[in-house]
Amino acid sequence: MEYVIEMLNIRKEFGNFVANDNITLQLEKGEIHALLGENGAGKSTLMNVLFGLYQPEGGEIRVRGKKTDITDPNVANNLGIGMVHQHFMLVENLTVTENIILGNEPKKRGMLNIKDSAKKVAEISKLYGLDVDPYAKIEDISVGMQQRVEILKTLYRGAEILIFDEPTASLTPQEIEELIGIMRKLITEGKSIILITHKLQEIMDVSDRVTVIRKGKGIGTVITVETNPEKLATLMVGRQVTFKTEKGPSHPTEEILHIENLVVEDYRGIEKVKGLNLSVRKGEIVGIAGIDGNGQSELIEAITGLRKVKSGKIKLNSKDITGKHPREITESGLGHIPQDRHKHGLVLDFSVGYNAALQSYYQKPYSNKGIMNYKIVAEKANKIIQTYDVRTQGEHEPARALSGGNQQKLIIGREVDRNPDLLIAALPTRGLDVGAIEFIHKKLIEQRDNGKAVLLISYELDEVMNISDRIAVIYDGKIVDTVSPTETTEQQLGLLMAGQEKEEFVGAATNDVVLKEGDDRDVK
Amino acid sequence: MSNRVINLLVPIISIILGLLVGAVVMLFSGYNPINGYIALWNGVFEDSYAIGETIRQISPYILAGLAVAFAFRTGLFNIGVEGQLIVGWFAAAYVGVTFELPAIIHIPFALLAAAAAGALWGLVPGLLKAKFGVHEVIVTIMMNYIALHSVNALIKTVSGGNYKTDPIKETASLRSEFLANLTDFSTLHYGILVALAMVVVMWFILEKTKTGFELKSVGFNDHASQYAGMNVNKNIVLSMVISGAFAGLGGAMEALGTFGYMATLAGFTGIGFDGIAVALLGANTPLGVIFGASLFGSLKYGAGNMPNAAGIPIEIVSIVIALIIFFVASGYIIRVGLQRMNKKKGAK
Amino acid sequence: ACGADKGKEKGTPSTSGKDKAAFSVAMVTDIGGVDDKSFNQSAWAGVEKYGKKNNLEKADGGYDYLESVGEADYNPNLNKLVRRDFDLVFGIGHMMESSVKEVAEQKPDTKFAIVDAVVESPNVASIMFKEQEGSFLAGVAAARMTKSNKIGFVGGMTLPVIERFEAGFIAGVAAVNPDIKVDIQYTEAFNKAELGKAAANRMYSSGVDIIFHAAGGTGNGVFSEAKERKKADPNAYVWVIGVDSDQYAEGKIDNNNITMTSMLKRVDIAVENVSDLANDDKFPGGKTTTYGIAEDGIALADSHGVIPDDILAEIDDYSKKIAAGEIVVPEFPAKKK
Amino acid sequence: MTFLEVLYFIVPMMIAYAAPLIFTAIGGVFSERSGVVNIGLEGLMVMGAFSGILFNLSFASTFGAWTPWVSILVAMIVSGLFSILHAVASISFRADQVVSGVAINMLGIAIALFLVKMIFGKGQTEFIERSIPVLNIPILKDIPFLGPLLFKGIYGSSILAIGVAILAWFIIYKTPFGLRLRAVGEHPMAADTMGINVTKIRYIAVIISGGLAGIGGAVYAQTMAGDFGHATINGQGFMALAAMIFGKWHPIGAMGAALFFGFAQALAISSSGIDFMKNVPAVYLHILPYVLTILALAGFIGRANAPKANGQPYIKGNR
Ligand SMILES: Nc1ncnc2c1ncn2[C@@H]1O[C@H](COP(=O)(O)OP(=O)(O)OP(=O)(O)O)[C@@H](O)[C@H]1O
Ligand SMILES: Nc1ncnc2c1ncn2[C@@H]1O[C@H](COP(=O)(O)OP(=O)(O)OP(=O)(O)O)[C@@H](O)[C@H]1O
Ligand SMILES: [Mg+2]
Ligand SMILES: [Mg+2]
Repeated sequence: MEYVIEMLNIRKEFGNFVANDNITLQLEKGEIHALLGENGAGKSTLMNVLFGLYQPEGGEIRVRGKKTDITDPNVANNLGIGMVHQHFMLVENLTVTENIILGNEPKKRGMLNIKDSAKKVAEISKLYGLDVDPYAKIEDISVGMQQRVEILKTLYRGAEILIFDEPTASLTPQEIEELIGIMRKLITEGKSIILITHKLQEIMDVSDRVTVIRKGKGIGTVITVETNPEKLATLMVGRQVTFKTEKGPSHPTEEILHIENLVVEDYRGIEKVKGLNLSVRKGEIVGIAGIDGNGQSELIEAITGLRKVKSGKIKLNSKDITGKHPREITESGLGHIPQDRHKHGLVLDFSVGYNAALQSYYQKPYSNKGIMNYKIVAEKANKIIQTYDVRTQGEHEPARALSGGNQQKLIIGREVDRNPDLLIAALPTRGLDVGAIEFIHKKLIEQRDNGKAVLLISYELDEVMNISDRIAVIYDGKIVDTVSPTETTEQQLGLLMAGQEKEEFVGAATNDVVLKEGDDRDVK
Repeated sequence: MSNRVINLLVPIISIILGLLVGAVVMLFSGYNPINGYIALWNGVFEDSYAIGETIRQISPYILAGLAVAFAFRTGLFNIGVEGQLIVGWFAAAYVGVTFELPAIIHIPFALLAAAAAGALWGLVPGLLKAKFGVHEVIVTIMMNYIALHSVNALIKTVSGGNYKTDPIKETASLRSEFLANLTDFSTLHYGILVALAMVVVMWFILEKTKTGFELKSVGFNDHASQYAGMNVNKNIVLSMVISGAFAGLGGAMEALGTFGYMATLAGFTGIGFDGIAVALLGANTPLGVIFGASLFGSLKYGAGNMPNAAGIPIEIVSIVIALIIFFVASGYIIRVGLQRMNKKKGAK
Repeated sequence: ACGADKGKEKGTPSTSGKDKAAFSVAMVTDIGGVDDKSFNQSAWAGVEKYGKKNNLEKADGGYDYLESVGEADYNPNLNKLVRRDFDLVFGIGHMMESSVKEVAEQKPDTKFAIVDAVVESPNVASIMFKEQEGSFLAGVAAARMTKSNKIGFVGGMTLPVIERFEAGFIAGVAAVNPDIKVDIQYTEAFNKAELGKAAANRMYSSGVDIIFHAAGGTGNGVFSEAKERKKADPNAYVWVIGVDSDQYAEGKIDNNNITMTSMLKRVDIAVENVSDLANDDKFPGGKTTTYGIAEDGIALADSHGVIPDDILAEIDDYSKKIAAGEIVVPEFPAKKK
Repeated sequence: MTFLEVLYFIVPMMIAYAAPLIFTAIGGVFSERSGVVNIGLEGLMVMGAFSGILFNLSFASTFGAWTPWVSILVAMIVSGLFSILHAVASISFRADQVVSGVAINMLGIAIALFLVKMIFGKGQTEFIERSIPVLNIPILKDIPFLGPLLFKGIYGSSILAIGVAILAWFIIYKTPFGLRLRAVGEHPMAADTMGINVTKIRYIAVIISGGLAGIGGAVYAQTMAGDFGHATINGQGFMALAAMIFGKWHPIGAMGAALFFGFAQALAISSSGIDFMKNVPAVYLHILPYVLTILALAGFIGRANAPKANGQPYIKGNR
């Protein structure tokens, strides 16, 4: 078989830390090759080496059989290697077209030829079924569309070898479907793909072979059809991983969160939450299922006091918290795992210890009469580090240096530790490996079993189905239905999320159960 | 070499490099660098008088540096230290001239007035930033000019048309016979103690208080801070106010110590702008500011000796100072060099 | 070590031989620097002249100067010169008033002199100028030369010195023709040419044809504006009256010159004079010596033929009357508000 | 003065005052759009003013009427070269860009004054004889109202300034270089992955800023001051910085802001000729331009966002 890319015995060091230690990856022409490993295993590093962003300390790279030094991304581009980075490499205030042509701009008499470029972008996107608006600004478009722009960037340059670094982490299931379709189409065009993802099912679905790395070392390459998710997980983590999180039945008691006719506008003044009703009780996990952009963010921000409520009422612990200051709401018993952990969850330049105190620093015993007690802060931080298995060099390390998974564990530790009556968890496992996901799910269920409530917002149906005791489906700013995860299929849920009335597709039986289980007030 | 040693070596090497390049400049313009540097050294350390004057020069630099550094730690760039210092100078002088009080009350009162005036001058850009999102750099630049013209007018008003205020009352003065005798009649005054006390205050606020935690948090990530229930706008205003208060006290050094009055200013004092360099030389930490101010103040004061003792134009000294700042700022490249050397040694 | 020691080696013998050798003299400039083409430069010329006259060297024991970079340098600079054993130390400029006062009290054995301010200490000689007298003559010249009967005055900052210029100028104009309007504008800056230019522009545009400036670097803008007008129209009737030193060179444009004359303030003469007095043991300590027309401290510069002889004669007439005390020129502008 | 007279006075004055700021502020736009903070504009202007005057004095007889223009060119080159220091420190050596800028300011004035002393033996230069001429633009100047307002007695350099603003707009928004510049200042790593040489773009941008600030300094010196000394450039660089931010890092915006400053200054100076402002105490007039600016910012300009990567050295592979 012909290898388009061979990375042989690659070694990459950061200071004294070896991120890639003797890793070999061979990419066949026309295959989708998955690269699997825990958070921080060194996948992105390896790909950045291939793309010329990092120079390896050892090993060699062969492109189409020829030994090549990829000294910078330009070289990679010229070799037909394109990369869709884990964190998007898009200039937010430029348009789609501008982002795509950047560095390789068509000119007309020395001027940018935006018109023709946009036309070409439109052509390529049509060719591959990628729906984008060439003139839209990046900051105005959805994450899914941004993802497609990233892909277009590589295709525009005629990339034959595409690297996708966790492309599905922040996509909705629908968008993931689309993306998989696109990848398949690219393969039929004769292109080759390296795909990094933590979602084993995706690997099983689309890849031909899988290379597994663990803690910087290559474990080996397996053929997808000869393996299964359990085996892959074991290879990757080095131990058995449970997939279906074990949980007993829920025992909901009194209502903790009550939302009535809530209306919220987004930053542009467009109504995003349009008369929403929702109720969450102690001792249950309510999952909010919905397609991105149906008002989830605005709903969370309204509950947590970060966004003005236009009308309606929010009650927490039977206390009216509508329009209250975030801190007052937090003190009324709310915990919050924000969806953007870098922007909202952590102060990256603060130490792990400071971050652990970010929500409670102003209270006793962390501070007293305006004076901080950093000894107690450190003690608390160390407790969280231990209890939540945050892998860090210590509470003094800046949060920036933690891997995403560990950053997330830190946030969850901080929030759960405050023992809130209601925990809002927004996309709590985005981008995490299966081990970390397992851990976080356990913690959420523990919370419930301790008689607390959890409101889970997630775009991953798996997660919502696995964890929730009830699923509230959000569509166009309203909860359109509340269903039981045990008695609903993913397909049904998907249709609800797409805005279809349940009568149109569900049999009577399911419907009855839903109504029994759900809180009547929630259902319109 | 441990990281610690490298951290210590970087500024030292920067200074040496700056002096070396300065020496080359002197050589090329036909001056003897050794004479030059001896003159510089003597200008700072020759006798108690020189040391006294050097310390006197350092005091306002410390306060200006603290002002810039404090704002920086909260993510704000206060170019308005100059203006805040000017209004602080005036306020201290006014209180020093106008009131009859025992020293034990008079001095603190005058200092407080200076701090308050500086704080007020910082409040305006702080409020505008918090309320309207107006960039603080531009407002503080404008506030500098407003301070200059307003204070000049005020001096005339309070002095009955004179170009300077009366001398402050003895009871408000930071000068002392003791210090004067100690340093052979230098203008050294107790302001240095005020400056050092403020270093401790800044350290305390940032490292020990709840407010400091919030200020730093807002400086690093205002979104996360808001999520954590902090009042970002309040912290922006507070930061500018505290920064302005430090700057105002810098003005009090001039009013109550160095000059003992305030005269119409024909232009900016420059201390506020130099404070930017001082703060950044000191990596925006309280202790670092002492280092930055000492370096800056010594060079500036010692430089005065070079034309006279070595016949070297004062501009050359400014060139040397600027070069040192360049090298300290470019510490990264020195660090890289040190680490390379280190590695090579380790490999052997 | 030679750089620092040099001063000392020379310094020691000169102090011991103080009674034989001439009086050593030094000065501290204000922030303008020793070569500011005005004030400090003129003072230095006086010191130099005195030194050369007495065969002194530019060194310790002879004559020297120190430049001040900032106002906080005044004290240390004065002190340094005292410590280098100069017999007489000049502080140049009113800004140095407090510093001279303070250092003079600390060092009662050294003689000091201050220009443009009064310090009442037995070991300080105060030197003042009657700028108003020269400005009066400038006013006479302007009033006689104007065709539009509109004259301008651009001041730097509103300081007593500058107000003396203003007061004298207005009095001079009024002495010739009380109906002439003098347009007065202070820019509150000595270093903003753009403001001087704007002020001049406004004045010339409103019909003013002669502007007297007392505004340092801001005055540069007045010259720029006048020259531009002259360049655009060589027949334009625009003039500037310079200040402190002869600003004829500043007014040159093509083959014309827009400097009508300048009001001279002879700091050099005053400095040399006080040094001589000190050398002759007649140091005017504790006294204020005022230099006006009578003392040759104030004069009008050569007009290079711009002002016709008859007017020059009239100016000379006024000059004599002022010197003789027949005309007393006011020091303060009439209160405006 | 009648209202029209006031206008005829204020508008040309406003433009003349603004021109040096326009050049310099647009220089700042280039630098900061690429992600390099440049508070060294003041020092770069100083170098421009100095070299412009020096060249003008030295070569007036060689170049005749062209002297001021050649001087501007020379100033541009000198300041452009000088700005390389800032570029090396803040781009290659990852220096704190603000500190480096402060050092540039100190260095600029120190070198210029040192050289003045060496060359002229005194604190400032002679006066130039060939200053930038004022033009009356044929035909246009005869347009009623607008003619005397805009086309009579205008400096050639002011026209050049407006031209540069438009050209800068064109370069930044309409050319590949401009696109790269904006990308580099916003998200340098993204630009890097697209094969753009971040370092090169930033160097070019900083050098452009140096060149334009040099022009600004030379224009100021050759229209307003007429000589060079320690106080020739005093704060204009900071005003230009303010204009850049006021104009939201946009060349046309920066020009508008500079013109606004000019307007406020002209208004303050001309107030003694305007009836209702005649009796306003002088100090209010002197602070008027600055107060007006603050009011304008608070009232209707509001929030402005700096380029995202502004002030951060680009380190490959850093997240
Ligand atoms: N720029 C860097 N500097 C220092 N160390 C780094 C850097 N980038 C990565 N590392 C180290 O390399 C290791 C591998 O990081 P990498 O980003 O490749 O992980 P990954 O496998 O992509 O993880 P994830 O699944 O979370 O994306 C990390 O554990 C980290 O310690
Ligand atoms: N600038 C840096 N300096 C040192 N280490 C770094 C740096 N950036 C990243 N790392 C290291 O990289 C490792 C992995 O980081 P990375 O961001 O890839 O994690 P992640 O789990 O993929 O996070 P995310 O889910 O946000 O992508 C961390 O262990 C961290 O130590
Ligand atoms: Mg990764
Ligand atoms: Mg990662």
